[in-house]
Amino acid sequence: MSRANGTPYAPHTDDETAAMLAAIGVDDEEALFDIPEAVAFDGEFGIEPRTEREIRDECARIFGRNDDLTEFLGRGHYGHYVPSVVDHLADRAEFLTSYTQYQPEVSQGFLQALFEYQSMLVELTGLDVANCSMYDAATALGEAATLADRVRSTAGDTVLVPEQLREGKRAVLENYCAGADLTVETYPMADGTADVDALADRAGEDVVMLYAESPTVRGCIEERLAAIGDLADETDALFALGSDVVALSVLESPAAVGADVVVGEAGSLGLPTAYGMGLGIFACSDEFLRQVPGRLVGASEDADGARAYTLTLQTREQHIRKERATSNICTNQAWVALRAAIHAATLGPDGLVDLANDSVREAAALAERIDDLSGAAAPVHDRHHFREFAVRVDQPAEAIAADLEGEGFAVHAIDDHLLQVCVTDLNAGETDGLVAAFEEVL
Amino acid sequence: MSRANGTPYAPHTDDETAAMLAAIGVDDEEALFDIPEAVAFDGEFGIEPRTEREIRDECARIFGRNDDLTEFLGRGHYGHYVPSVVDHLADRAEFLTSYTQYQPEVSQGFLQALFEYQSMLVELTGLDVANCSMYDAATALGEAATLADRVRSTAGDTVLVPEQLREGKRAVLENYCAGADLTVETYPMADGTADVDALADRAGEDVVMLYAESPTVRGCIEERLAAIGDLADETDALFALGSDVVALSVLESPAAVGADVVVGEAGSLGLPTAYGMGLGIFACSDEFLRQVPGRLVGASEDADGARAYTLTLQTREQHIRKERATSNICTNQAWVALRAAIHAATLGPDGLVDLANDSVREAAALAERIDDLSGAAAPVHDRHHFREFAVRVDQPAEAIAADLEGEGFAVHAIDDHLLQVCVTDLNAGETDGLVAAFEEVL
Amino acid sequence: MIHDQANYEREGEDVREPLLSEKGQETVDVREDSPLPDDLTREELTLPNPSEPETARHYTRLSQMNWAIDAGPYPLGSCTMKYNPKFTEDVAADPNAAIHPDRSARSAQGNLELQYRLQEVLAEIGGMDAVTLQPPAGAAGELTGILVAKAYHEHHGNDRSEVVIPASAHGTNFATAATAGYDVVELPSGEDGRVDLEALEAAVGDDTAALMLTNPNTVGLFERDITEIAEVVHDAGGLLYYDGANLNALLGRGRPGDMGFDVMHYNVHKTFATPHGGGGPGAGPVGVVDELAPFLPTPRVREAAEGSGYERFEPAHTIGKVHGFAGNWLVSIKAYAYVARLGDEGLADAAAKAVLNANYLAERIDLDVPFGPFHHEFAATAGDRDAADVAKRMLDFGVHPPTTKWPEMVPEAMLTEPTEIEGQSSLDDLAEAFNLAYADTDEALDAAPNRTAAGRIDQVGAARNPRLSWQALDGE
Amino acid sequence: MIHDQANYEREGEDVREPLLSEKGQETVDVREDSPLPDDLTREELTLPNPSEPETARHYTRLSQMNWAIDAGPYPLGSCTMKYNPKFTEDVAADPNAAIHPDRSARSAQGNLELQYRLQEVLAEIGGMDAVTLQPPAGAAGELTGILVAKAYHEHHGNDRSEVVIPASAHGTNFATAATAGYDVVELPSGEDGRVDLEALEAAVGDDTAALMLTNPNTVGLFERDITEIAEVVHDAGGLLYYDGANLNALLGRGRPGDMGFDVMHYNVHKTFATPHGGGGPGAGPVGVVDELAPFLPTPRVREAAEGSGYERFEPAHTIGKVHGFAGNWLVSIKAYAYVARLGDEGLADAAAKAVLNANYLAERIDLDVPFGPFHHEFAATAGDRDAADVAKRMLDFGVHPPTTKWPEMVPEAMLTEPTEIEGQSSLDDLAEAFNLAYADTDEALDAAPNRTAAGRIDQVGAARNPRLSWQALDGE
Ligand SMILES: Cc1ncc(COP(=O)(O)O)c(C=O)c1O
Ligand SMILES: Cc1ncc(COP(=O)(O)O)c(C=O)c1O
Repeated sequence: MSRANGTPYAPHTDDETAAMLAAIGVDDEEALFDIPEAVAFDGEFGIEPRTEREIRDECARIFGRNDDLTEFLGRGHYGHYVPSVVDHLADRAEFLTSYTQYQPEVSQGFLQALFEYQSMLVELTGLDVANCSMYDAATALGEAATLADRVRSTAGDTVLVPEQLREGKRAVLENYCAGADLTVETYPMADGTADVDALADRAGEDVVMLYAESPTVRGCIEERLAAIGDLADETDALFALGSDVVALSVLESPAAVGADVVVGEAGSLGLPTAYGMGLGIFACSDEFLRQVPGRLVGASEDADGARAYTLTLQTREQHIRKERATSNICTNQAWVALRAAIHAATLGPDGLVDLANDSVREAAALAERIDDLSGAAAPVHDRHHFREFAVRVDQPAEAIAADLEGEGFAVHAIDDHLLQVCVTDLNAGETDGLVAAFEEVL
Repeated sequence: MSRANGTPYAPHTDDETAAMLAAIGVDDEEALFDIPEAVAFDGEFGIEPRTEREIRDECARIFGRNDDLTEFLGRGHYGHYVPSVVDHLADRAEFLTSYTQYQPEVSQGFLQALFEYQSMLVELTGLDVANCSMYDAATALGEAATLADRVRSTAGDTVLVPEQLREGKRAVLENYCAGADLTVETYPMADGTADVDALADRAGEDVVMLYAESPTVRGCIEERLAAIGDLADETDALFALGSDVVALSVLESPAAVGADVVVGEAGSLGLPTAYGMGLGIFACSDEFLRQVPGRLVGASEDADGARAYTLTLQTREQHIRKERATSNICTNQAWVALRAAIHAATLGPDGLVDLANDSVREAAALAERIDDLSGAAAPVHDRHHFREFAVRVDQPAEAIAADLEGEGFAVHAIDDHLLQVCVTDLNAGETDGLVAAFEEVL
Repeated sequence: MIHDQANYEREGEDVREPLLSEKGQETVDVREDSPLPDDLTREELTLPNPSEPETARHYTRLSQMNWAIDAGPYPLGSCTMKYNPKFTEDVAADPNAAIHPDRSARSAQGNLELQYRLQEVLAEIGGMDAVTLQPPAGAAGELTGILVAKAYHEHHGNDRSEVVIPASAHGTNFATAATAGYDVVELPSGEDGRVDLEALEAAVGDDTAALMLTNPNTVGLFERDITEIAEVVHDAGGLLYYDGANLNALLGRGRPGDMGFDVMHYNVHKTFATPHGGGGPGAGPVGVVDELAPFLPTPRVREAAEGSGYERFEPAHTIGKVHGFAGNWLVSIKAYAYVARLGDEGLADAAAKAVLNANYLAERIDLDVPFGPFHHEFAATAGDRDAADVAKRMLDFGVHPPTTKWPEMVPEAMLTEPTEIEGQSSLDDLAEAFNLAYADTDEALDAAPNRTAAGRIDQVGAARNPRLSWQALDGE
Repeated sequence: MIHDQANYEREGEDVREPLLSEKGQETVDVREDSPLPDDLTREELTLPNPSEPETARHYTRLSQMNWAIDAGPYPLGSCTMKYNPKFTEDVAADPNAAIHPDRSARSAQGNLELQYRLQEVLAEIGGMDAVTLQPPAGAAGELTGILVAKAYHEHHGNDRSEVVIPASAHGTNFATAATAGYDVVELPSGEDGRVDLEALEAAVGDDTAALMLTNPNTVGLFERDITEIAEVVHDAGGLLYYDGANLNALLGRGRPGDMGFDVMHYNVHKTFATPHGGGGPGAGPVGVVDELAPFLPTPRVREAAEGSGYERFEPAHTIGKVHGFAGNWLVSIKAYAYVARLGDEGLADAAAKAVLNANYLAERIDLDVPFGPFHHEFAATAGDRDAADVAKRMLDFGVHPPTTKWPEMVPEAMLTEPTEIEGQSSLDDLAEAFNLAYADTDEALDAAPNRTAAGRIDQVGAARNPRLSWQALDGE
């Protein structure tokens, strides 16, 4: 009972292969392929198979080529300490190696976990409905725009976003808007948050969606969200609010400031720093229930009358509604949502609020220390900050950032003389080093 | 619903604690302790609680103080590459966080896994019975001696072991023998294996157990096991053979050479290099079934007539037979046995035999290269070697070993001018470096 | 085989494992300790606060109430549920790979190198010239590809408004075309289950931006006329998009690039065995021919000047971005590790065994399979039985049923894709489950499943009275 | 609660998940490729050769057919089944700790430091002066401790032949004393379930090497006369051995050293929450007072001359070794991490909650508890029911039953130790399971369990006709 060379992940012994071919009535596997010769491939990819151990070594070598820097980076992607229990539970094969829950009777576990995730987001946003994930904050924003396009019967086609917005997020939004014939325009910022007066001038019938963020990309907590919401309301534009799952635990409830939709990032819970991999939040009010993109888990009953969970309202989705679906999304970030939910459960509301409060306190404290250095001023904006803040430097920002890298620290250079610095529980213990490095290079 | 400071692993909220105390009818937990004041402790241990993350950092720092050496160490503890799947499966909480299978109906999974482990050992040893683990090779040897004491009615009380035996193994054996009033004596070795002629002279009625190893502690494959077995037979001594789970896959079957008991190490499968942590093999012939130490899993039927597994022959064990038990062992190495079984399954007989053959080939090849160097001769013994071999050096062995350590390599210094070098799949890729280092320091 | 799924039930209360919220919540006064002024904060936050042992037990129990590929066969057609090699998890967990996406290229050479290497092997496997790893799933890859096609047409002054899609295509194809702003032209299936060339010629024209096709198609049939199809589309000035969901059947035997496809996505959570995770994360890298490379999302990764490693660059006419950062990075790592493990031989063998398995299983079941010769999957028909009911009954026999009622061209379809990872005995288990369920009484089918954690679930009720959070259950 | 355990069954064949051997074995011709001469090798080797997907599925299914602390309550009396914090696994998996035991001390400073630190905290917690980490389990710790006592006596020219052990003690105490070559003197329990001082005085004498005691004892009662007990034994020249299995009740409230114990083992897989692993690996470090320190196993670890780290040393009159190397190292690491996580407060709280839980649960059940006041565990009596049957029935209610029929001083004992990790609601679940089972009909008890993977198993038959390997099943 031996196996020919081939994929190590097929169990067929040579005898079994022979028996199976005989049962089908062909001589070899080739006979089962119906590929015309003209398009058949008989070349080689040139990929040498390697052993598991070789690949582990190879990848360890490759990743070892990343410099060992202490990162003070944020701007939409945040690392917090992920408790070990998150890995251990989420890695259970029944979660990790399952598919979408098309047969709910045999998938109650994952469905309940996603239902719980949705519920946590409902609490954090104050809105009625949260889906069980989008890819990331950027695509969630794009989906919000297409939802606005469907639900708002304003004459216009403008999606109004802050002038300061992460470049990548804006670029993704543009791609979702293009297909819906929407145009992305910006409103001015004043000191890191929306210039609400200028926004009031700009708002109008052409606006189908007004988007604001808190914290903003500069880490500033928006102070006049309710006023922004009112502006949206006045012209019947959808008010979409962008935020972050940790920030939401302490900031004004989106529902309270009139948000129709909340998008943003929830991967700051559950995921390690992952090169930008994320977990998109999408929550909205009941009103838009039939227009929500993505998957929804609902409660129902089984044949015995016991509570059971199932994917629901699937007629919104591409596999049923096809080109009239609310989104093309199919595979989403379910397992990441599971991780975020476990992380949130592990923290509890206490731990989550502590984490958020520390994000405010640590940023303020670090800004103050940097401000004390000559050649730097921080925070640049006279606002409350969450995790991160801008720093004005006398010398060119790029040069300072490069010098800091030489000292072992990574920060953002966001403009000619502007840096941005992000502090979380992961690097809070390294601020002395960063301040010293700043002193060195300024 | 909050929790007072205390263990993070108790779920009690303050309210629950209060409700539970009320149900019992006491005011506080103190009231439940019945410890006379004279012996009560009201001091402090002085152990600061730390967070999970702090402890991970602390231990990483501590372990970082181990030098980063490439180890060519063996002599009873061997590291092989453990496939990732072993960790992932053995770490499943249902295995890792379960207790001994006192309720077999709800423990079929672990019982079957142990039954399979026993079966693999039966195949590898050729003997009828294998238990589901001892602590390690040394304690297994000790248990073999006490079994010999129980089953052999020879007049004598001598346990005869090779003169060259790992010191730790001998020391453990002495401790088991002392209680049974057995005396450990040695027989001479000739060129790394038993001096069978001298042994023939020494053997006699006083010998209750004759112990031989293959491979020996010097890595030599014993060539006259059957002759040694015959010597044991002649005086009705128990013939105990020590070996290693990987070596057993290719070496003469212990049953074929007349072994009554096989002890040794199985942790060379399933465990990483673990500072000597092991998995003791204990196998024997049917004859001694009621005298086996440790746990045994047997097949039986359940109420529906389906095959089921259960711990069996428990009347041998301490919890039933108390001071007349076959051993005092209770908690053993079940989870390590599970790991070894998964590893063996992953390798299959092909992979296991390949690993063993490589252990012979790599050792021979490395010895040859070291032999080519001036100032060193290897292998010292004119024998076939398994994984490891002795090297004679002109200079003091301790000094050479220390110098090699300076070059980043660890080897054993086993005598004034003798080193020992062990090569497995883990370090086989580093032999160039070792040879170069030898050249440097010789 | 018979499988009883684990279940933890509270009888009187008619619930299984209670919700985390039912196990206890805590309300925190947010303002009490807040460094922020009251008008910026919420008053309170109410969430579950289980201790770690409770959390562990909760999710362990939930997991036991969930089917998975590691529990048994999961032959969902079009989904390619392969075994996910464990070591790829360890590779992806390397802390050195866990860096921020805004790292300078100089300080992120390791990640750039892995991205580059994966781009290269994917290009090779698909017969494409350039690859982006940014799209975070198959559908996102489709959108990327169609946006690239659109940008290409626009760049050449071509305003095309239609995307042609076979009726049997996956829903994401239609939805993607719409999301990109195209009108969808649905192509009826030919009688043999393949694209009908005449219908295609009729459908394609000046307005055709692209034809989206998967090959083998969704019933596993190779589009034999692919060369002619490509000609028709190309002649009309359109582009050919390859939906990579079925690439597993082609590995080492055919490359979309060689068949005339201009742009494709790879579905790495299918073909390259990265775990589906209960619905993601996946990854949908997109490959294109040279002419389309300048339109790919930014940034891409290339080798820098000799000896200086790797660098990011912006393609000349980039469509911008389709993900906020670099896509689902952890998934990319796992895909790389998988491809490296198999190599040329292993990849070709995966396709061979996948096709062998599908054909063997089809041979073993009593249901009809209307179309052929199929490759890695087949659509059996449940005939006058309800495919969904047959599927529910199959759950009692220790297997997951196939995809049901899709594609529509097969009545009561049971679209089955065992993949290469099932051996003969588990295929026999699957066949037995098919046959027992198919032959069972109407009553048995109605009452199924019986051995799963939950009995048959009222899905109509769930949609009619949506309760989507524990807040919505309150007071029930 | 009701719990259906997962089950994978092949009906006709009357087996659950087949054995690996039944899934397929391979026979390898060992000599074909061997670098060794034929007379040194076996001819062939026959073992299962599953592919990785099959292996993963096999063990995943087996695991699902196994109860565990992460699935639910596991209140085995005397076993201290705590939650095993997950992070300790990660700490133990540090590759830097994975070194060979024969490393020079200079190159193994990290491991030596952790060993030293763990020795120190254990000494502090037990009120002992010196600790060895070498014993690989509790029973091995007992043997170490008794051998140390023996060596001590011999060193002082005292040849003593007896070890005194209360009847209620754990079987390992008796077996250990015998293994060490002592005669066992069994001490009947006093009427209050504790040591009877008069009986002790009668039992102890010139031949007494040691008294082995656990405190609280095996029904959870604190030996209030411990000072007097120590006096009696010490006056006779004997030593006092503390069996650490029940230390969880004392943490921060009493230390064996302060009570007059001379030597003790710590059962870290109980008290310090390292996973039991289905029956090990555990660890049984031994602590002693100063006079006994020279007899501890070799090597021990101490701080070296100032600033030069840690070193190994051989105690002056060492008993030698009780494990081939340094014991179960990975377990030591986890224990260290656990103790560090809890600290003083957490350890004391663990004891408090463990005792609270036992008392609360006892209050909630309908069974009598003859002795008290108990601490972390209690022995209820099933009265005229068979404790083993009641236990089997409890399995149907989503909990693991307690230890049954031990200790013998309580008729039909159900020795119950919930530990601190159960909350009120799971204690209520446990109580309900107790009460439902206890009140159930004889028929129901006989027929139980019904919801586990296997029904009631014939244990007598297993022992009468031992089949201990798949080889033994062949031809059945
Ligand atoms: C044929 C086909 N195309 C596209 C997709 C969409 O891929 P994804 O789920 O990764 O977005 C699927 C997924 O099931 C598919 O089967
Ligand atoms: C009271 C008591 N003493 C000793 C032991 C033996 O400990 P171990 O199983 O770790 O060898 C136990 C284990 O159950 C016990 O409960």
